Amino acid sequence: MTDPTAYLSHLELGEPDKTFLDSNELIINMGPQHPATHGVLRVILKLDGEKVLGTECVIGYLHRGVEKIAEHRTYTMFNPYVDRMDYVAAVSNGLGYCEAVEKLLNVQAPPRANYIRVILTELNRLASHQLWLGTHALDIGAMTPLFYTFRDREEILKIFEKYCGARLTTHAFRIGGCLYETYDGFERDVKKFLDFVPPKIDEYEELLTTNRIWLERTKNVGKISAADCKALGVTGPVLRASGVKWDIRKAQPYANYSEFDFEIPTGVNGDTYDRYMVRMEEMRQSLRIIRQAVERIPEGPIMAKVPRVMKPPVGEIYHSIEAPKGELGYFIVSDGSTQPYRVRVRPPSFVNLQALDIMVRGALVADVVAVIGTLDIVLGEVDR
Amino acid sequence: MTPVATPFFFYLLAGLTLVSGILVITRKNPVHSALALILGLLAQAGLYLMLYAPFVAGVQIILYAGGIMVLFLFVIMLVNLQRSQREEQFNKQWLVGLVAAVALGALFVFVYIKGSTLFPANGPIPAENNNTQLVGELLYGQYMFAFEIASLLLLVAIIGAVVMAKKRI
Amino acid sequence: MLDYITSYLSMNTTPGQAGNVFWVVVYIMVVFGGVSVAVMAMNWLERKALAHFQIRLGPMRVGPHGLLQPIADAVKLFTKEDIIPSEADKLVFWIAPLIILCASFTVYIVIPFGPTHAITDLNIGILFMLGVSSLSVLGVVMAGWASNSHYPLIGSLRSSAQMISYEIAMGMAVISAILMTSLNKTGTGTLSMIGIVQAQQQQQIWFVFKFFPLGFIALGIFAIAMIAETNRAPFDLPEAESELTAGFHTEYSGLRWSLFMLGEYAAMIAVSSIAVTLWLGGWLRPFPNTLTGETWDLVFSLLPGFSFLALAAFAFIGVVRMPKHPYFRIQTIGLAGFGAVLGLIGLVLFIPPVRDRIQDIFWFVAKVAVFMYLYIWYRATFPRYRFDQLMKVGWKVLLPIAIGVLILTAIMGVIV
Amino acid sequence: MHEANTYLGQNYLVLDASITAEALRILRDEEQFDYCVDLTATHYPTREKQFELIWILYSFARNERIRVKTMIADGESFPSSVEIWPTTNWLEREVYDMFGIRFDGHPDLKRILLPDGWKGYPLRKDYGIIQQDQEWVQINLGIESGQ
Repeated sequence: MTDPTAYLSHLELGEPDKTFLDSNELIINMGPQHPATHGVLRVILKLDGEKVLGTECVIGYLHRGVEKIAEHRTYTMFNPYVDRMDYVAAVSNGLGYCEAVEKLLNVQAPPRANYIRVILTELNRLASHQLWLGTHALDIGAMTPLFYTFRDREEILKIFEKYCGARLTTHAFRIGGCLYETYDGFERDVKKFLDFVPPKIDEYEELLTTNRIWLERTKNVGKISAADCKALGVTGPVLRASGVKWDIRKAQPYANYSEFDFEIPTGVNGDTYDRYMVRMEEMRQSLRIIRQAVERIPEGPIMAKVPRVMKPPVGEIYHSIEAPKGELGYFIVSDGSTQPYRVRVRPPSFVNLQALDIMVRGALVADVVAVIGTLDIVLGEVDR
Repeated sequence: MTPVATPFFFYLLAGLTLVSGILVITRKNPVHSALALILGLLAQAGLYLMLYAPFVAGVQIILYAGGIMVLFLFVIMLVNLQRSQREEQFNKQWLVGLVAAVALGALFVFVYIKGSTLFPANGPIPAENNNTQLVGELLYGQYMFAFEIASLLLLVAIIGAVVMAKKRI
Repeated sequence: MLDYITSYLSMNTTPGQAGNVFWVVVYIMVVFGGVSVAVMAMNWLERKALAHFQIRLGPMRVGPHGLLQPIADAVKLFTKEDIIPSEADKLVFWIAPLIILCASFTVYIVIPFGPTHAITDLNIGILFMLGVSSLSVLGVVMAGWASNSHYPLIGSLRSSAQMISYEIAMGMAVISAILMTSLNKTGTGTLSMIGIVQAQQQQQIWFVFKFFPLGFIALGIFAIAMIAETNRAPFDLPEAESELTAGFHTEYSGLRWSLFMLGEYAAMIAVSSIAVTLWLGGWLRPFPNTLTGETWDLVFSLLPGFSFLALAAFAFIGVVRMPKHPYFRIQTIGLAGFGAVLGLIGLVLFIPPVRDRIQDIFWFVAKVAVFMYLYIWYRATFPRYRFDQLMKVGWKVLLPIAIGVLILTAIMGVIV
Repeated sequence: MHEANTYLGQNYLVLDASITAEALRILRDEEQFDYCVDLTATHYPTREKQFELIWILYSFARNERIRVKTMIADGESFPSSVEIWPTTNWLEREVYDMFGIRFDGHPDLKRILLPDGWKGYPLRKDYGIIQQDQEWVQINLGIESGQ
């Protein structure tokens, strides 16, 4: 079916056999200190002039051993750690972890908690996409969208700050529900934000969507087919831009996503431009979900009955959610004690990053930057 | 316009040309050689200016220093320098080269001694402001045929270069 | 001696043509100083304007509204440690920024700020400008090669390919403007910068409107090519910071780096001056032939003074709006002083002998400033081209159009 | 096959190591599990076969997940599944990095998150949480200890 050699990404880094006049094969080290690798990613590029012959990613510069730490913390104590993985979408990480442990404990979060969770998670998805858009545009050379997106992301972070006191690594949810009741005016703030942000999204689109240079830089760049996506396990907007209508929020709904009405945007070509369009549309769909949630949010408790000392029964669970970057999964093995026996995080960025090689082969150096941007990786999550 | 310090500038520019010419053939590093060559070409442009030929000087700067030498550097930078530095600087044809250089030098000396009769020094100096115009008229009038032949030759060279460089057309 | 100095003042020509060494030196000093100040002002303006495009404030700390920021930056850069990489080719590394600087400043010899306000008037003026400004590519190539590092090397390769490619389209556009200068009774054109402006005065039309839209297209091509020539966004591939960190000057720091910047901004002003001279009537004020007469002359000659007074008024409005906190006292005084200086300049410009000599320069600078603002605007708006697309635009779009415009201009010149 | 079961609504298979590789291929080709979500391992030092390898599979067509588990002993290697799902390339490297399980036929099996010369496999239970490769730290970072 698929030829595995097509996906290999190791370079023969020995000295190339150079002839006198044909020695323009270059090995370039991009990163770990580089303005466009979104952190400490190191990509070794093999170039023929400007053309990319192959790449190899060297990762692990930000490895903190999160999975090892989990084995030495109780279930509750490990909760804040997951925020530090994908630090631009900390709320999503927390949601996935809490729901996984709730499943192990056989606890259901109360409806009001679920609504709060959905609102905050979707706000976080929006923030993550905004950050992605700004940095991606900056990589391609458009400076200005970065400041516009950061201005609007600020409003989301303000809501987070008012809700739980933290802006980035929020630790907003607890196992069994939410710790904090919404503050006075939470709904008003969210509704104000819902009215505030759609014109801003149009503004980003105005700067980029029909810009000739933007089109030339993104159309047919970093193409990946749906079959390649599935073979490489690529998920999230990248998969959807290749034409696969698959979103865990619809396919295997978690929290109370099944109660909301929203579309899954898809692309056709699977190029950088489609991924851009998919994410832009996803921002609008998130707003739709938030609007429904904030209008229907019920009264009631926000915390389920959870034992003070959590000792889930022996067993294991895999629970995954649709994080802004793709499928974020938690595989937790419990041995009946207060500490998880093994926590495995299935990070979307890590798996998506594998596709970099086949996406940029034969392209130019500038495309590598564009593709790294469009994959939307966060090195905290890749390296854990 | 009255010239200023003419002998001084002449000897300065001539000296620069000579020194850079020597540097071109003695430098081990090809990039240094190319840079010395650029210096020599610029000094020559200065000499043209002193001969009241500003158009030639301008063309010299644009074409040689700005265009051709940049391409030279371009190629040299891509070439494996370590290997070229290992190679011998003077190859086996140095004897022939020496003979040619001596012959050329003899010619120059001969012209210098006898030249005053061959090239009268007091020929009419064309007015400065229509110098460019004269060049144009000569190029497109009297020497039209030679000019067209030269351009054809260049066209052939361009096509040849494309054919050689491009693997698939 | 004094006679020698004053003798020039009565002449109606440039000091270079008059052969007056004293005034040549004075002009060189003035132009060098003026361009350096303009580069600093441009630096401040770019940061400020770019910031306002991007909903930021830009420099605000050093001096009122960050007015002293360029000076602070200069001091910082001059006192920074000068690092030469150990593997670099020291001599070439050392020379490269100087070449760029020399190339971009030498160009100013022939820029006509007014009919007599040029250091000299070469009869190959435009050729000289193009030639010398193309030399700056040597500095870029040398810097990239001498750094002995991959990013600068790729940056300089890109840069040299780009500059050579766009020079051709640029040259074609320039030639079409030069063709227009020959459309007079004698049928002889000129390459002299002053001559080109005078030709526009004679023909009573800026070349941008000549044979509309031919002149306009030629200016467009030149305006695009000049951005590529000076390596500015959206053609800033040689120093694309998201791909090549900083391109050919990655390994440079401190003073040497600032020389690169100085050269870049000086080159930007220089090529904008070419565009203004060739197509926008150089030093000529708007409508020099239709709005004639005493009153119009007076109105236009008063404009420079009024514009400086307007700037002074802006400064004073800023003074009034400054917070009344002791912390801001020095800033307020500084801004008031700045406004006073601007106002004084404006008043000086009202003195009749001064305003007659100066207003040429004012119009020239105003037109160049429009181009400088466009540079900033492009940078705020456009993403960056990719290398192959850049080459495609240069060779497949601009060059054919430029050749077409050239041929059409020639045909029109014969017909009309 | 040892066990086919459902826990908390999630299906899993526990297979013998000898048939697992083949079973994975069958799951992909015949049961349409065309997306390998994750490959990981768990260390049980007390068991005879210390390592449990876990594949989490998903089928787009059936919208269904399944876990495949198998046991292997310390020092044993396992056939690589890169040819079945190319995505397991990095996942297998990570398992090798963290547990020291070798995969036969993997095109480029080397450490991925930890530096190349690192000694020890951190996610094994006998690897302490503050333990580190002192030698590597001293040589490469020039400091006595990374703590």
